Amino acid sequence: MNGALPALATFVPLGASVALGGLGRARRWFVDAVALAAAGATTVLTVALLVQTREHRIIHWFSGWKPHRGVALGVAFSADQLASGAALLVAALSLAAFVFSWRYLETGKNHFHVLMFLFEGGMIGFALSGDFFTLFVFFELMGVAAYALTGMNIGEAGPLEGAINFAIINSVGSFVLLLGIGLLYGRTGALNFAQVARALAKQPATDVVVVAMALVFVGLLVKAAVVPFHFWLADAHAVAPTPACVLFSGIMVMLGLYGVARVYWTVFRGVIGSAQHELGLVLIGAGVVSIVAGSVMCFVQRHLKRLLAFSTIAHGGIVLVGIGLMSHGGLAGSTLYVAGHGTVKASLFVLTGVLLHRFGSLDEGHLRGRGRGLWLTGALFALGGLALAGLPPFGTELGKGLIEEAGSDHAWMPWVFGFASVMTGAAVLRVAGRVFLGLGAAEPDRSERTGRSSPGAEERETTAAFDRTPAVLVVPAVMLLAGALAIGVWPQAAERAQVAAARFEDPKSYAASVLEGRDSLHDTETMAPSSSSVVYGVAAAGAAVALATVTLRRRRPGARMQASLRPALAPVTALRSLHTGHVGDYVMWLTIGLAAFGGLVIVAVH
Amino acid sequence: MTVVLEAVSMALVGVFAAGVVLTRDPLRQVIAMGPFALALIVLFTVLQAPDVVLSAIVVGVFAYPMMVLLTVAKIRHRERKV
Amino acid sequence: MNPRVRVTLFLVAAVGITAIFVWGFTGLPSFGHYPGPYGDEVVRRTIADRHATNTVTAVVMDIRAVDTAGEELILFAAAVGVIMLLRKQRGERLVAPPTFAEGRHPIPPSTPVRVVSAALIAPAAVLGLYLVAHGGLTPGGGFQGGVVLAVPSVLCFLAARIRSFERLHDPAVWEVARAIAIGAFLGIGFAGLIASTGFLANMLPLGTTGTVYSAGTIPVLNLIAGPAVATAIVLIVVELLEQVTEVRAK
Amino acid sequence: MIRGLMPYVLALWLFLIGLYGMVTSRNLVHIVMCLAIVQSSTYVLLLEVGYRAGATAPIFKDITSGRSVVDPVVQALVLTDIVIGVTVAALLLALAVQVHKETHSLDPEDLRPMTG
Repeated sequence: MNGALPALATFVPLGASVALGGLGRARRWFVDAVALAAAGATTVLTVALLVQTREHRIIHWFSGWKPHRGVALGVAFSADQLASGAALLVAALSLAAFVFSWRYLETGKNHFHVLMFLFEGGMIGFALSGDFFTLFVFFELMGVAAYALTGMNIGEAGPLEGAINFAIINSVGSFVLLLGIGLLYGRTGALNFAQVARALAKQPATDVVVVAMALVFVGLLVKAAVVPFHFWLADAHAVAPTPACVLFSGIMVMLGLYGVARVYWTVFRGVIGSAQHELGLVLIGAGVVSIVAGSVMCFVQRHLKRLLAFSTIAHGGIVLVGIGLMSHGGLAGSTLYVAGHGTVKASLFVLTGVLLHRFGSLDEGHLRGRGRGLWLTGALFALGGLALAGLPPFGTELGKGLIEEAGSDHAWMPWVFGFASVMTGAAVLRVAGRVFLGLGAAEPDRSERTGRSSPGAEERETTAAFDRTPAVLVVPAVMLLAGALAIGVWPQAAERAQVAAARFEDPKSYAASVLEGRDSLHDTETMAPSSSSVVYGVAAAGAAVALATVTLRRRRPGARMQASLRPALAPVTALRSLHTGHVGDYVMWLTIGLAAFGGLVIVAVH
Repeated sequence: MTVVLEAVSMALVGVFAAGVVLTRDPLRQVIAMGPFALALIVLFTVLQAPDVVLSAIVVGVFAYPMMVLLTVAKIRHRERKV
Repeated sequence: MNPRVRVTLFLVAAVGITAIFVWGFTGLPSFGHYPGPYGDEVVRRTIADRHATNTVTAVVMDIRAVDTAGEELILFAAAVGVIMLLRKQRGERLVAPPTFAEGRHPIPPSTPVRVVSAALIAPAAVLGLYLVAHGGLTPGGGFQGGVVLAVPSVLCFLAARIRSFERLHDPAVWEVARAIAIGAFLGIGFAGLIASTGFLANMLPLGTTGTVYSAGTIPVLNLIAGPAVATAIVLIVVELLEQVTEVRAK
Repeated sequence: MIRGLMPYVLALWLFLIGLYGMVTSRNLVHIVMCLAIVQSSTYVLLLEVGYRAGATAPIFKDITSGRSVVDPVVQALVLTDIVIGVTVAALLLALAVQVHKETHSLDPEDLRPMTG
């Protein structure tokens, strides 16, 4: 069994990238046609992968180096339902990004397309990789392409600075990951996930394995922008070209979390043993911190992309909590949440791009009332805000409901999730009200200004006519929201996700199918998402609307009101002041996070 | 003998790395990279990795200094003009 | 944040990281006692099944060839990224300094520099080709040789007039060459998928151990990796050189 | 015990001293070179875990020799790792050139994309 699909799904976009790189003088319509064809083909391949992995995993041994008597020397890609699902999400969002950039970006040369395909192929390879070092290589490939994409608008300081912070922090993260891989190799002599797991099972769990696990996790959590490794994300997402943002927020960040789940369940599960619950609590703790910090930071932003970026940090926290529950229900919920959130967030970025295309600004105050005529964009934007808040029947609500059901021991969970939903949803709805309905005060306090984002400072990413919005720009947003809806209303989604997650969480079956080619199916108990989650979802969406309405009152709160609020807002001010934009600070926070996370993991395991 | 060589090359790598980091001016830092790269090359030789040695040579002697020097040259050129 | 606070916090974290690492290192096999067995298995199998002598190259170009494909693509991404980042912006034009208009350097190299550079071009190229061609047998290979193959371009910059240098280094031509080289690497990958057992599978006759064309696709991939690396490095260096020699203004 | 441990501590030292340089740096080009120091910790660690005292390089003249060699796999990994380091440096330096053009500074104090 040496399925070709995993290799094809990865190397078709990469091949397209190389081909376009050789066609530097080609006409733009030709480049777009090739790009759409290749992106479409990749989507078809990943769909096929998802369909074929229903029954069994698909393993691809590169260079034909299949394992010999249970010893794997070669490099394997292993596709199961979750890996294929991640690859499909990458491919679908890439396709949407290419459709959007068809009329949106008109920057002459085809560098953008070349880098986007490298980015896409890098992410798919990352999702399918079954080998530590190959994971690292694809981690770097998607990184390098993403750094370059972030800095694409070279006419301004912001994108360049954002790209620099992004590149430096992610590089340090990748070296932490590689140090962890080095320690594991030193202990086991293997790089294949299944092989490492087998080698670890033969010897008692030693300290080095725990340390290596902590390092591997931290490297991946940097990519996942979990607090306190998150600083680069808001800088990079705020300035990157919109089609790249679609992929950054929609899936790249979540792939870091997917990586954590992947290596834990295939490699470290057997070593951790009964300490699994405690280790899960560490992940849940990191997730909750991300949820709180991300939600608060999201709400106080007025730069649209930066606002959406912080909301991604909060929602990533929800996904991490689901993974930290260490159950198939939690992981299934996280999976559905990634799909639901990814499509919703991508469509919100697309709509933000429409605003930038039309008005050349991303500042909430500056855009106030200017979107009045754009009823379709406005309606979609508001719908995206409600979907972000978890309004049933969007996929976000289904995923969150499953996580809550799986974590029913934790009574706080609906409240914390609700906090993220309400704050991020309200922030988006507030923007919608201000931009498309002209609600709210004319010009909020200057103190709310975000750094240098003075109104109208954004460089237009396009040279097209601005007086109207081409339909092609809005179509991807509609399709993406429809996708989020489809995930939520598909009756089998919860059950299928749980079956897939249960198989994902079975290290023995994984090792057997990778090393011996034996794949076994077994039954899984599945549960329905908690029935109260529908109520929670509606309540959260309602609360988000209410909160947005309150913040959009025409009158500013009186002086006495402001004075009484000040002590309550002190932590928020302190939190904001930590986001300094200084890369030295970011590196320092990374080391603090590394020490703290490493220490907590060690304590948890012992 | 090998043990001494191992210890000395490792100590040199450590010391010269600190030298690179503590040299704050990029142009001087490129110079400080020289001994560091050399110590690293010796260490790789001691660790029996000739392929890595060749890579470290072409990178440490040509690719890396070339890129940094060109960057510094561009930036100095601009600073002189302003 | 105040630099002193930043450094203090960093040092606190560094103490913690040190403790964690040292604690972990105690679980590693003592230095100099690599236990195997996988490395030894790799050595045995690459010699027996692939007729390779440089087992490192056999790992890079056969067992873990997909990592090398990824590596070439990363280099490709960086070269495209550098060209994109250093591109001329809209409304920007070239302001040639007077010497440049005459095809000279702003700071012309002295005659000895030019002579030595010119004299070294051929040896550098030969050394690069040697490293690429013999990578499967002796230390060296596509990457090392590829970087050396980029050296003649820089020497040419020093030795020749800027005009001649630029005529030899039209990025459009080099971009096509780079696409062909990397495309060939991936092409062999796809060929392996179609004709044999997997992406990048070694499907050529293995030949006699120790000769230049032994070990199947290993030397072929090595020969392709050389130009793939060289073109990418040349494009990066030419882009940076242009930054130094050109003056742009809005 | 200590002798078996110290070489690994070198990797830790390279990692931390490079990070220290990045935390205290006032120049982006300096940061890029500190990043190279941080990365060198990965080369050193990988080669060390594959090292076997008294063994030779994993390169053979012919198939017959059965001598003890060091692990070729880590060396292959380091080769890839080195290339990755160069590419990231190239990209960062290009970004540095352009950001200096826009802001006339390479000091992280001045290069703040957004705050708050």
